[in-house]
Amino acid sequence: MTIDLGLRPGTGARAASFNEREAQICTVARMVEDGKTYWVAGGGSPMYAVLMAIRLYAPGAQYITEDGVIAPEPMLPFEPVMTMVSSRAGYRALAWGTMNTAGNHAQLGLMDYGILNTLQVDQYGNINSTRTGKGEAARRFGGPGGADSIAALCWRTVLMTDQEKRKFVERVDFISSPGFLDGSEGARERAGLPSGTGPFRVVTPCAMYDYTESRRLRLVAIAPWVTAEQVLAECEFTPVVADQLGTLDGPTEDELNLLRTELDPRGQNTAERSAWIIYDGEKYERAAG
Amino acid sequence: MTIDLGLRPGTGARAASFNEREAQICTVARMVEDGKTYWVAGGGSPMYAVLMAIRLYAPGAQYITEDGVIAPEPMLPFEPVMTMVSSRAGYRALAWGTMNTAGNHAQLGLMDYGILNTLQVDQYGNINSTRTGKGEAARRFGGPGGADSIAALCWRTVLMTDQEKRKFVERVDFISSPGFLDGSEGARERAGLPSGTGPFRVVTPCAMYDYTESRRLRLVAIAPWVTAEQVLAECEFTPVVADQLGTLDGPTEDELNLLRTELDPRGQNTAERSAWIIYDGEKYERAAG
Amino acid sequence: MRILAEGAAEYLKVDPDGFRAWVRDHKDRTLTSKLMSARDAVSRFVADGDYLVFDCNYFQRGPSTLLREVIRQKRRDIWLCGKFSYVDVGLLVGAGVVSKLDCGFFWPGATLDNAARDGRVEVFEYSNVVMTLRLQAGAMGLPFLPVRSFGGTDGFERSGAKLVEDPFTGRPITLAPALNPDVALIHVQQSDVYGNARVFGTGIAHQESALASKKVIISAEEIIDTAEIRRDPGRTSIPYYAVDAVVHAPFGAWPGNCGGYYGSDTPGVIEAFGAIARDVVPAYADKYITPFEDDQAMFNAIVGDERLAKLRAAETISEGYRA
Amino acid sequence: MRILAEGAAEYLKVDPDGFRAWVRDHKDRTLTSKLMSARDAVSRFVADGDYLVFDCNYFQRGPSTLLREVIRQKRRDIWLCGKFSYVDVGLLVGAGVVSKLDCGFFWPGATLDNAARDGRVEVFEYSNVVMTLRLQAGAMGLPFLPVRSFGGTDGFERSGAKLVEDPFTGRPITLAPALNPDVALIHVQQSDVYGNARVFGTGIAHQESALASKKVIISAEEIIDTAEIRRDPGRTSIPYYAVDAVVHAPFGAWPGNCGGYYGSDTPGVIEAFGAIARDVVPAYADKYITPFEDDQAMFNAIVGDERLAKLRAAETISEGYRA
Repeated sequence: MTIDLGLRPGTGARAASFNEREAQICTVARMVEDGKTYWVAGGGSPMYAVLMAIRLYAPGAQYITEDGVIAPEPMLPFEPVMTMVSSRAGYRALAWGTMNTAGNHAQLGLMDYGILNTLQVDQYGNINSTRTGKGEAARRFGGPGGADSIAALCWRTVLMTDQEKRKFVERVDFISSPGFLDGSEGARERAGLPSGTGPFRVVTPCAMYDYTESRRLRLVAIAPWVTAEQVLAECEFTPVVADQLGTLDGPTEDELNLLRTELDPRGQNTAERSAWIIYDGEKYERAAG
Repeated sequence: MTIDLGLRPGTGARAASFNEREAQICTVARMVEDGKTYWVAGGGSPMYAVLMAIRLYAPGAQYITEDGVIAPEPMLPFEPVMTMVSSRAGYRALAWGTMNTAGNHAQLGLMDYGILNTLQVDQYGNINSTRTGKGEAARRFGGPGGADSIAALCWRTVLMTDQEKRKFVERVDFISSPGFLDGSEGARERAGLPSGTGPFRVVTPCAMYDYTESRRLRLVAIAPWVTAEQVLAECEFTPVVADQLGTLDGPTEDELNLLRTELDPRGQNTAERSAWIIYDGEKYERAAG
Repeated sequence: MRILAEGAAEYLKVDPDGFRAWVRDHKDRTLTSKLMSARDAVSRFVADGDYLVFDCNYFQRGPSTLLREVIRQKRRDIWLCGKFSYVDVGLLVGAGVVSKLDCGFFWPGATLDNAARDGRVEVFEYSNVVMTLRLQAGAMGLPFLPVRSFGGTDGFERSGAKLVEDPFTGRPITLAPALNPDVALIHVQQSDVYGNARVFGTGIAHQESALASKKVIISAEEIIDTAEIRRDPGRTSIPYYAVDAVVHAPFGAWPGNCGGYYGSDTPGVIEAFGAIARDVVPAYADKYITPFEDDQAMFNAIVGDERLAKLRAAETISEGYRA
Repeated sequence: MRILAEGAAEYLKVDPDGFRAWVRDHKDRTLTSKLMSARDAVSRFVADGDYLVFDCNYFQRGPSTLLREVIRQKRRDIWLCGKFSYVDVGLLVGAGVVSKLDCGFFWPGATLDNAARDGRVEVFEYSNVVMTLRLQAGAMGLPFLPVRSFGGTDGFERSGAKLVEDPFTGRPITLAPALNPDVALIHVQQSDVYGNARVFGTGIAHQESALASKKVIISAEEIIDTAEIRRDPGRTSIPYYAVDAVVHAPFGAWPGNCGGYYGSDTPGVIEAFGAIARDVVPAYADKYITPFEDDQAMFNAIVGDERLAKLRAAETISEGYRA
């Protein structure tokens, strides 16, 4: 039985070349439900994914950011790093509030989805953005920011992260933002979090995961330029694997055109290091280098 | 030893005739401290007293009302009963908020004084505005409104009420807003109220009270047109009486002129039933009728 | 964190997760016009037995048109939030709409005396600020908020509040239960058809009431374009996704005033006072409410254009109102 | 109301009555000009050992001029509120100002890695919203606020939060301790000389920070007349009686942007990132801060009028900004 991934097909011809970050954004954009509310992490891939969806697929999706922008029509592109508390990002919003506005609206159940970048995720969907390693190898990261609230309060949380062994770990070094915690039934409720909320999907540049009924990460789809073995080799632990894996389509020309010319023309987010993929009309292949 | 009542002298010549409600407002106006903040009950005598003070005595006193008007320069006179959420009452304020604004600012300690009308007060300064009597004699009143918050949260609370036996009772029928509760030391703190707050003065049309160190109501001054006996006859219980009673001056022409021509030209508040007083240049006398 | 004391009265059940589920299933996140008549709005969104909150009051930028419609449609067994109210509580009680009342403040009179004495209305005791704080708790999706007032009063005993030992300071602190009304009636100066609403001037708890309530009816003096809302998002007081119905209601606060739009109608104000002072609300309703299909018909028949024009002219203040 | 779990970390003492007493004794209720230079404001109101909150951040309508002044005056042993921050936490840490840090979010880099590893800075773990909620509790005069997030995280263990049994629902609920900082630094678009301040666009917790803090420094792009404040009281974000100093600071958010006034200075932004990415904050300070008497001197010497004019021209959006 194939799992319904909730992915609409992309519009337009398949693109001939793109990088994996672009592919990841397009995949998330195709998941966005029309007429639903999104609390998107301020800037980067989550915001580009929602903006792409609104333009191409889900014109009635609305988003807020943690500075209390409600349903803007942003003036694109953003100035570098200026994705919140900025006049372009908040342009033609329906309302302007503050961080407590965003927190309260999500706490009330008004936010259907949260979309987040994360540094590290574990088998129960817990998120680390605080610190990794110990002693000389210790690295300090910036903390949860708005992610703790997004992951706790939105009805469904979509994570975006890279498909790398150090990012898919059995147990995160630090739970900055909650997934299913220890994975036991009712663990979130026992921690005071609202019932019915929690992790929904993880999307990497080449794979998609959902969660089993016992709240464990499950690989459900992969990009055509990778094998399941390649993906699983980039997990520190072995996640559950769906009986039948779906296939993630590559980006379309329409999507890439929008992303490259309007959303992120400076390549702030999408030009960063990630593999390039070539599509020859029949198959996808990862380019050398 | 005379108690310092904190009353400034009135400016201008003593008025030749006035009613007791007017006298009460002028007395409270003379108590207003310059440069302090007042949360005034919305409308009626407390507001007129503060407005008079700002015009004549304490130009730097500021007031808020429970709808979140901060430091207005109201357009006078008000329309009948329109003393809150009205454009004249909130005119040229420094900020507009809501009821929770007023509550929060007082809860933070930003309000030096509260001034309140009350239906009934007892020996510990507790306030009843909820109900009196039982059975067929039961009367239902409107509840505390903003008075509970004013009496709990402002540093000092000034009450305005009539000098009537049914209003000065040993124990109020219902504590709508807190005075010193049962009068025991720390009773307010044990009830969760902020420390250092509480009843400060009660001003009637012909008398003024403060509180003893053991938190009991004490008569400290009377108007020249009444005797202490007359005042005490209008208390259900016998309050503490100061060793030496001060004298409350009658209104001045300046005060009455302001009150009658600008603050309350329609006599909404000040023309109500209350005794008329005549001053012949030497002594005050209560007029017949 | 010991419970030191608690009120003994009934209070609307506190259920933040249940409210969240309602919000998930019923609050429309799409930009769909919610414009409808007062009649349709009240018919669809105010049910017998509902807990009802209205913001401001019958005289002060309150939803007077909507309140009259509730009386016109003969709603019954309403549990009413009586904070910062005026004659409205008396009008609704006198019209037989109300069976329970959370009291912050209302204008008293024979209507209330008689209803309380006869046991027709059960009254629970709070204060204005405690009620708006309860709404704030509801609007934050929380089960309660702490408050530094209310403790020690007799109202506390007849409320749903609790006095607990604060686990941070060890000192007593009052907790007020969250309030998530079934329905909120709110009058504003401007709204778009989706319910992005602007309140000018001060207010009581319009934003809290809208976010805290399951069903929200906005009445507005003016319906404005969404493009105008987007031109000045800092002016939006209530976001569309909290709102279920938008009613275009010019003079919707009559006989009260509406800042920047019109002054109050003094004869109309006095007449409403008189109705509850003398417990003759049915006669008031027979004059102003029940014979008419809607408020527009009432204005045409009883108030008249000339008087309404005078009320507009009486409002000489515009600074800070309208955009 | 049992305590089910509690964080084990140090947190700023919760003392609502103590804060009230400070407010009573120190917050000036008179309309007295508080206009002064950034140097005087920081000199008078920021002390070694203070708990310091700044709102927004070094790039996004934040008090960048005031933050530079704090570094210039070599404050030490500051306990910093690091919510919705960016490079500012790194700049202050790298300049030796900070000894403790409540983390919501900051931009990481070698400066923070090294400081954390060497134990020069002790970090307590929260989230952005939990920190703004702590400020809201402080701004409401309360000891704590409940919150539906944060429970179950490892941050909770390293915080001052508590998980208790909600006495209204019987279910677990997190309580976040109130935060009343010693000093708040807030940049706004407009203020009068008394501190009636207007923020346009979105914000983080400017109002909460101002009301919650013992000492408040406002820097403003424009000083406007109080008459203008009174013409539109709905635009006032922060009331004067919460404010201790008002600094006229054009380009006070540089190199960040300030909605309606100027865009961000990309080279200036990148340079600040670079300073903390490579742990060379002293060099950054030697270029932009320490050699100069104040920011005006720095702008004259390093940035120049032409570049500033370009930043102004780059801000083409005015709708919703300015009055």
